[in-house]
Amino acid sequence: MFLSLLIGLPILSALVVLALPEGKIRIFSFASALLQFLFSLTAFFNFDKTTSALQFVEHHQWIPTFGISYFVGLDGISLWLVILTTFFLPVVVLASWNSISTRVRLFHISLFLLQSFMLGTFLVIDAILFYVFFEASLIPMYMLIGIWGGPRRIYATLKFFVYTMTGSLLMLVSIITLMFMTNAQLGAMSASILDFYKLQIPFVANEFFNTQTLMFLAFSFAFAIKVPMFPVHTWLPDAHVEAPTPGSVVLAAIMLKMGTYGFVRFVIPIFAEAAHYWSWACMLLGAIGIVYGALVAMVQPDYKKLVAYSSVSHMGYVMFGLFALNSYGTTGALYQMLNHGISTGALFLLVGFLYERTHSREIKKYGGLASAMPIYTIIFMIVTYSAIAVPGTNGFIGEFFILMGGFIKNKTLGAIAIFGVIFGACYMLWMFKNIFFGPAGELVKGTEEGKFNSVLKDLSPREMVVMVPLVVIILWMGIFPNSLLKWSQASLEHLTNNPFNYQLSVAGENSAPAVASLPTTETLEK
Amino acid sequence: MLELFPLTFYAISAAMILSALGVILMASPIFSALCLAATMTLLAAMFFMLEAYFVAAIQLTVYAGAVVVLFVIVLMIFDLKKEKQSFSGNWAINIAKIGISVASFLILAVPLGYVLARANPGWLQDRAPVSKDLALSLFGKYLFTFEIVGALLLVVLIGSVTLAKSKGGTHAEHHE
Amino acid sequence: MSNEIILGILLLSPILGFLFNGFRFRSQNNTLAGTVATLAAGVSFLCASVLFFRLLDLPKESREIFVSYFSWIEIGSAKVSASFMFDELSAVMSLIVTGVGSLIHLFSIGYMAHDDRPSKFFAYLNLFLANMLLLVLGSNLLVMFVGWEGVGYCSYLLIGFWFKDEAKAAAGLKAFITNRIGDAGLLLGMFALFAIFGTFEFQEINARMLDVAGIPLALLTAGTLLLFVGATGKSAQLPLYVWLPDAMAGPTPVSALIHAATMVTAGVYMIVRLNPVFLATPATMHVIAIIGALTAVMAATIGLTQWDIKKILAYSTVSQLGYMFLAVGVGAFGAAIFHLMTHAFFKALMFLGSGSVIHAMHEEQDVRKMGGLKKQLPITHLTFAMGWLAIIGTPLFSGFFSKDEILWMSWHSPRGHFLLWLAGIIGAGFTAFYMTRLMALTFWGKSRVPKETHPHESPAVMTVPLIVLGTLSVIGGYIGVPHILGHALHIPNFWETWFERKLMVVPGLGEASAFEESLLMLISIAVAGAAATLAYIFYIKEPSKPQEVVSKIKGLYTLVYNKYFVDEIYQKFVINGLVNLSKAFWLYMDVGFIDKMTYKVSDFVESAAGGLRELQTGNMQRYALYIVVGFVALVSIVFF
Amino acid sequence: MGVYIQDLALTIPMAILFVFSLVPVFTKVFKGNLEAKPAMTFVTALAAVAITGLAVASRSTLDVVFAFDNSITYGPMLKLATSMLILITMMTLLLSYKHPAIPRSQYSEHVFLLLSTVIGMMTLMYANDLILVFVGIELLSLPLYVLIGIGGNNVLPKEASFKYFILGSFASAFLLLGVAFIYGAAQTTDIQMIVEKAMDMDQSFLTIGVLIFVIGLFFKAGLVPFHAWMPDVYHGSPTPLTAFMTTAVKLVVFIFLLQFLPVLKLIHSDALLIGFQWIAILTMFFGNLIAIKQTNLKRMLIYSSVAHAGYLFLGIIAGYLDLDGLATQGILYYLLTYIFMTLGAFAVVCLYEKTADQEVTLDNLKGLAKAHPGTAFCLAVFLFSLAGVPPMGGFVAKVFLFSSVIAAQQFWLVTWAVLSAAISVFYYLRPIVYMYMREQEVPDDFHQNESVSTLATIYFCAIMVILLGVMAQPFLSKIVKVL
Amino acid sequence: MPNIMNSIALNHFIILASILFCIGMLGVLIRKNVVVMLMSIELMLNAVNLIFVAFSRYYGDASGQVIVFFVMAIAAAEAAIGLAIIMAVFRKFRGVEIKLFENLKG
Repeated sequence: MFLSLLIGLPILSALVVLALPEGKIRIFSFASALLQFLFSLTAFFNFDKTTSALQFVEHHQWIPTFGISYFVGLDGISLWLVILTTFFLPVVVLASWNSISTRVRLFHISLFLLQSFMLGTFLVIDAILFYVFFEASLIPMYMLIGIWGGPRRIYATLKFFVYTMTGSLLMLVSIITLMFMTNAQLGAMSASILDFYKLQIPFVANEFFNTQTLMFLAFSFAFAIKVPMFPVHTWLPDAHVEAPTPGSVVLAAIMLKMGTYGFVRFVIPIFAEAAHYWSWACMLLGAIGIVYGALVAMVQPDYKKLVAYSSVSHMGYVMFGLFALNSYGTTGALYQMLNHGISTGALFLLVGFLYERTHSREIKKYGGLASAMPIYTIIFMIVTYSAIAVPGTNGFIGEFFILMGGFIKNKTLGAIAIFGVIFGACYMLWMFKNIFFGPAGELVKGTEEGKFNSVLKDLSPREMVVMVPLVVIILWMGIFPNSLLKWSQASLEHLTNNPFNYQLSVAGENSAPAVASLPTTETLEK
Repeated sequence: MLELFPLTFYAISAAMILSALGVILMASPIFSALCLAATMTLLAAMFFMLEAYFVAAIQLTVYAGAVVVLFVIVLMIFDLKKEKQSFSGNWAINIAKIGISVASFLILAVPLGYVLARANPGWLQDRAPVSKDLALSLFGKYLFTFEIVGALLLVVLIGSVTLAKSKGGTHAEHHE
Repeated sequence: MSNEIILGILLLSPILGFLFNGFRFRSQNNTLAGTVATLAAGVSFLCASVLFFRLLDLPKESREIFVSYFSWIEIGSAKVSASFMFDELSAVMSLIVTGVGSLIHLFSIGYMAHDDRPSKFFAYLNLFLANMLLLVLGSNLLVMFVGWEGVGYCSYLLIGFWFKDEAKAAAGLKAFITNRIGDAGLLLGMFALFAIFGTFEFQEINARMLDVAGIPLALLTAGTLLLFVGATGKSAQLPLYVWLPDAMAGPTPVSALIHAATMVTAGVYMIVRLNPVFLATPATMHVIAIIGALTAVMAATIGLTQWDIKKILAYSTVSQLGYMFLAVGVGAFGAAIFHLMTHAFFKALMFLGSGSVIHAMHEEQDVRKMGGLKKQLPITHLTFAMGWLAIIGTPLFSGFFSKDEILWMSWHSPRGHFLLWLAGIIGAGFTAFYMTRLMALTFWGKSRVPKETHPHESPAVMTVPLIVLGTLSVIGGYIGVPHILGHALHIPNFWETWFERKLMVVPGLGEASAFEESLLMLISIAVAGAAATLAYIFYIKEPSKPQEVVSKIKGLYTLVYNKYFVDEIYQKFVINGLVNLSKAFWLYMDVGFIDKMTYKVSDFVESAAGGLRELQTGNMQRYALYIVVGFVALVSIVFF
Repeated sequence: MGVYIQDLALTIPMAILFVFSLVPVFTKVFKGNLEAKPAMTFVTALAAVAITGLAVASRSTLDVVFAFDNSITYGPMLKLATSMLILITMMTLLLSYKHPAIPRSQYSEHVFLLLSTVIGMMTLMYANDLILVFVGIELLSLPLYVLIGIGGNNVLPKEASFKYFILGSFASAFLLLGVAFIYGAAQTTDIQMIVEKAMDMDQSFLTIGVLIFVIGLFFKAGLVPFHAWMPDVYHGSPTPLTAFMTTAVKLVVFIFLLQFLPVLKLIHSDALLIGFQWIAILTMFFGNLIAIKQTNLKRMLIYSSVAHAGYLFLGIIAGYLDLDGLATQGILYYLLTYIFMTLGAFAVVCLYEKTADQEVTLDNLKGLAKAHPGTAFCLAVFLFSLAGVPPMGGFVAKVFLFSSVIAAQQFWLVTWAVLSAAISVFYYLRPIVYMYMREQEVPDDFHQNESVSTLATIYFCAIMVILLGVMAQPFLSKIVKVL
Repeated sequence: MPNIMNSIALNHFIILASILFCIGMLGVLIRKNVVVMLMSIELMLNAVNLIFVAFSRYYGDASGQVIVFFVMAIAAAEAAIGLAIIMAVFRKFRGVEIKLFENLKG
């Protein structure tokens, strides 16, 4: 029941919000979100970190005719993503306290629904249901951007929706094809990923048009858009710039992870041969994403857009690490997913706080903010350090191992990707310098003279409550990464140690996999 | 008699094609209607030749009689003058339309003509169905269809009346 | 107390100081902040000393204190602990860091007395100290890297301490990013080492190098070269030295601590730490030696022409760091560390001295507006002079011993070369010249001080560190007296025995010839003396002479005065190039191509929709035509 | 041969419907051409449909049976289809009651004609005889021509009616020509018999007959290029009728196509497959592309229904490739979902038509989410479902339908299908943008008419669409059972 | 009466019917006057009738003629409804030219 409750509680909260009087919505939402977060933390009490098997499994038939079931489970890979998701809900509710003033009810309902769908995406083991959650999460996000967004929100939101939806349609076709393959190979139709892992999917190296490669591409395309990987990243800056702060935060912190999670959960284990064969291409795109995102971020005049492009760069790291296909890269990538969630989430929050005060996103207009808002500056600094992977912050652990894994896998690409370290520092610190340092800029001066209708007050207690946990987490994750990694270790090692015969079992069920040891390496040799 | 058949057939065919062309080419709708009557009458003759006497009779009464008369009446209500231009569209489109019609004729006739020329002669029956067979079929095998057609006629009856009484028209007239 | 606890205090004390001052960063109580920070640094120094003496007590074979606090990261076979190693090398380094550091903290209390954010300054200073300790004490590459980057961002913060000045903030940015370029190389080097050795632990790597069989030398060479790239960034070598002169924008104690005594020597430390690895890759060693020699000479030439007191010292630092790398490159690791130490003493001293001068001159840094300060600032002058004597290699002063060792080794070592020695000698000559010039312009001669400025000697908090460092600059060299002198005077070379176990010797190093050594020593003394005399003549006796010389070699002078236009070249070709490239990426790739493709697709869809819509004319005969066309098409497809 | 009582029993629902449908008209006649209270007529009609539904439901059907000398057939699948048809009729009645475009003075005739159409549809579905197909289609169409013609004062319904009539007759001439050829080839018009006698028939003669015959059906289904009438006619019709036609006509045509599959399969031709693929692809793209350009919500939905016919046709192709079970299952589920989402969407249009000739444009939807959150939400549900976004029913339906195509190894076809679905997202989102994201611009003159029945239909459809998405299995089991 | 089929092959009838059908079709496609279009449709139906009757004779099977019977009934019904619609339309549009009916498009 635990996981179902995790998915169900937000929906329940949404229903309650529907009935509450306008004035009590925020309080209730915050309380509910906080409770959900605490509730999700109880996973740690029962989670067995020694096994790679799925835990807290619930398996109910949904559409048995097609072998589609409500099948949820938690393992070391999804555990932290789930916690990340539940963690951000109270943060976002709190952060939106003042900034969202219209249609509060609809806003919170959207948030809760989004929460539920995102959790579903991370928790379900059934491919069709995964697709359901994966796509359904677009709707509330679409609303969040479209209703509470900036002036070009409709353009951005359409781009976002159409891009991501288009990308995933071919994945649906592939999923259905896989389901028929289970029918042919395992004797019964099933949409469970566990059964997909058992499949023998024909693969021919050196040939483009073969079943596995095509399906690999279909899946990869869907997830690559979500990640977003170069060159299908252009929806992201637009969406981020136009999205309201809570939308940006959730989009960056969690939704993008759905793409990379898809790679870990689906692409790499199911299409192992193709993933290994094409890993160079994915790594190359990842590396290009890293460098390209950083370079483009460097010349952005709009700080939110800059942060958005930094997302492209950071998610490039994740892709780069994942397709290194060794334990360093994979673990680093998982860690980087969390890092990116925390630090980019924090960046968007900070950027949002600033925007609320000044209503301007032009870097040029700032300058000398450090003396006006010192605490804000300090927090921004720490988050910046996290974003540029200074050791001692979480970013370092992720980036270091990603780059190491990548370098070990492919020296040339590793050398390309390393430029991200340099350019990353360039754009972040360049922005930092121009906003906070130097003589007081147009906005700071103007505010001091009372020219603009804005108040450059330092962070309010509410905002401090939002930011301090994030800062603590940034430092904690940088200094004690093992405290997080040990929970995922078994799962990740299982993933990297069994590249061609990855199987996942369900905790408590000691039944051997139905098709135990398929001679998978033979297909490679063919 | 045997050699009369082809002669009659071709004569009637030619006349039918001509009168059919008349339907669509005559500038005045009234003449079109008359050509239609002629075609139908000729068709009745053709039915007659095919020993479908009952159908031929109905063809004469229902089609050549009632339906055409209906058309003529409607045309007279409209009181249409001879149209300056009987055909719609520009000549290019009309050429295309004629072309496509010829093409449809070809794709209908060519394979069929070829196929039926070598149709199984064993199938050819000497005995033509007579009215009794017709009646047996109509009230046997086609009973349900017959009922539905009956219902359809009722529906058409009520439908026509409804249309005629439809307020929309009078309303508009009132305005004008 | 156990070693763990002492080492823990050693590391944590500055962090606590940082937290104390950091959380009350708004406070303007300079004395409190300074005292706490200095105490924190002092406690660290105390702990380092205690550990040092404990180390002395240990038998020579196992002279090493290894402490592992917790397992930091475990991924696959990469198991990294937060572990620290207090051995011969890190003992020396941590003593320098905490010792000089404490003195500079003390000095800062006086120097920052009038600043409005002293707490913040001391917090940063303590944080820097903590990171520097991580750097020198870490037992593996990763912990070292934490410190490595940590000192980088502290340096960034301190350079840009007066952030309201655009140029100062920009200097910080420049420092950080230049360092990052080096760090990227360092990272790759670490990856390469990990790929070879499967570990980040210094001990294990060095132990593994005892037998080079089975080690891919090509990758190792690449790895060491990349590590050296990291060192060039941090230690301001060609071609990444550009940040250091700009870094003088920070408060002067910072320049003394970070940009002279400690942080910039991290590259030297790292290479010495991994000396067995570097020794196994002669190609890298050659590169290091050449880069070091070139840097030494080039920076010295620039130093000849500068007018800003701190800039002169900065180029001097770059040059001296070049010497250290020259030493490392020829395999004289001991000499490198020796020079590192003496340099820390005298350069910190000179920076602090310059700080005292600047303080006295009310933030004036141009030496042309000084002169004759000897009278007003007697203590500063005296101590500064000690540093001057040390750096130009006056015999029996500390710099003499260390520099001579380097020059000797660059001649004598099998990895050395005549040209390297020559470069060293030329550099030494330049050094003597510009340092004497600095002395002459600042302290001697006639006063050019503007009337409204009334220089006065600094308070005791500032002069005491000067005196201590001055003393060290004088005597610091005696722990490593050269062989010929040592033999003659029966002074044991402590330095060599201390490092015997740690530092490998260049294979094929021959017996030293006493004659050769003393000859070379004499040459270097002669050159330095001549250069110093020349400078004295130029700037005291005949102040018009420099002008004449300059007018004779105008082109060359302009080139050197403008620092060989390196900054401009970087700006034009690297930075502008990158910015333009990025803009091109953004405007032509993202907006102009990818987005445009998307729009092209959507436009195509729209126009296709529009075109198809035209088919719905509303004319029912047209619709009937479609039916017929469809009929003809369908039947034709099937039949033909 | 002969007529048995069992045969008559099969037709009881039709008879009930026919008799009941006559009641209001006859009442009117007996009252001296005085229109009864619409409420009375409405209740009578609802009762008629309900009783018919009961009659259908009460008859347990386990096997496929034939009656009237193989004229008609009936079986579990048809029972399900009939139930769906009755549901549509019920909802149409709810929509048309009080709708301004439905003439109050001729409401009894309206009801009669509507129910006659339903009888025609049932005839079409049950038909096992090709001539009955023709008759059924005529009985389906003729009342519709009239129904459209009497809706509203505007010129548009007249024009729509007339266009429908001309083109419909034109197409049924084709259909009849096909029947004639099939008759010529098979000497019978009985579908069963045709399949049985397939061996000794002339293949090409049969082929051309079947092709021409299905063109007539494609016309009704609105497949490109036989679709062109559809947007105009449906646009001009009163919206409740549009809702009825887009759902019911598609339903019966596709059900009949399923029944007709055995005959289609007699033609073993790759070329035919290619032709069908082209039709499917063209239909999907045509519908989805033109819909992008629409600013009138109703017309946009009509084009979307064209596209959906294309999706449904994919199922027919899968069936043609011998995957009858999966195809039937997919088509039935798709139809079931399609009915609710399309009808629901049109119901929302109905709700905002205050006068007979009012057009609901996208601009009119501005700020709807604030004014009428419930309706706006329902419309959003319908549109998301039509776009195939989970967790709505439209998504699950697409999964089922595409499965059959994938099982038939038609990967490229399904790729085109999803591509066109991607295009469709673009326009389905637009009304939502208008409702939720554009500021309200005083739609004072634009508020919903107070039709409780329409509102009820909307909510019912929305609930069903969501249910079909999240609780698919009960429905699917029902469908699997009838295969 | 002797069997006509013995002297005139079946395909002659079919081709004749095809010609008539296509002429009717052409009429629908090109005529401006909607009443004539309606007549053309009647022509098409009649052509089909000819096919039915021909086959009916050929096979000696009554169903062909029964079908013709139905078709005639329906054609008449269609004509009736069609003319009623045309009347209604005429009242509204004041004309029966095809060009008038292009309000609905796009």
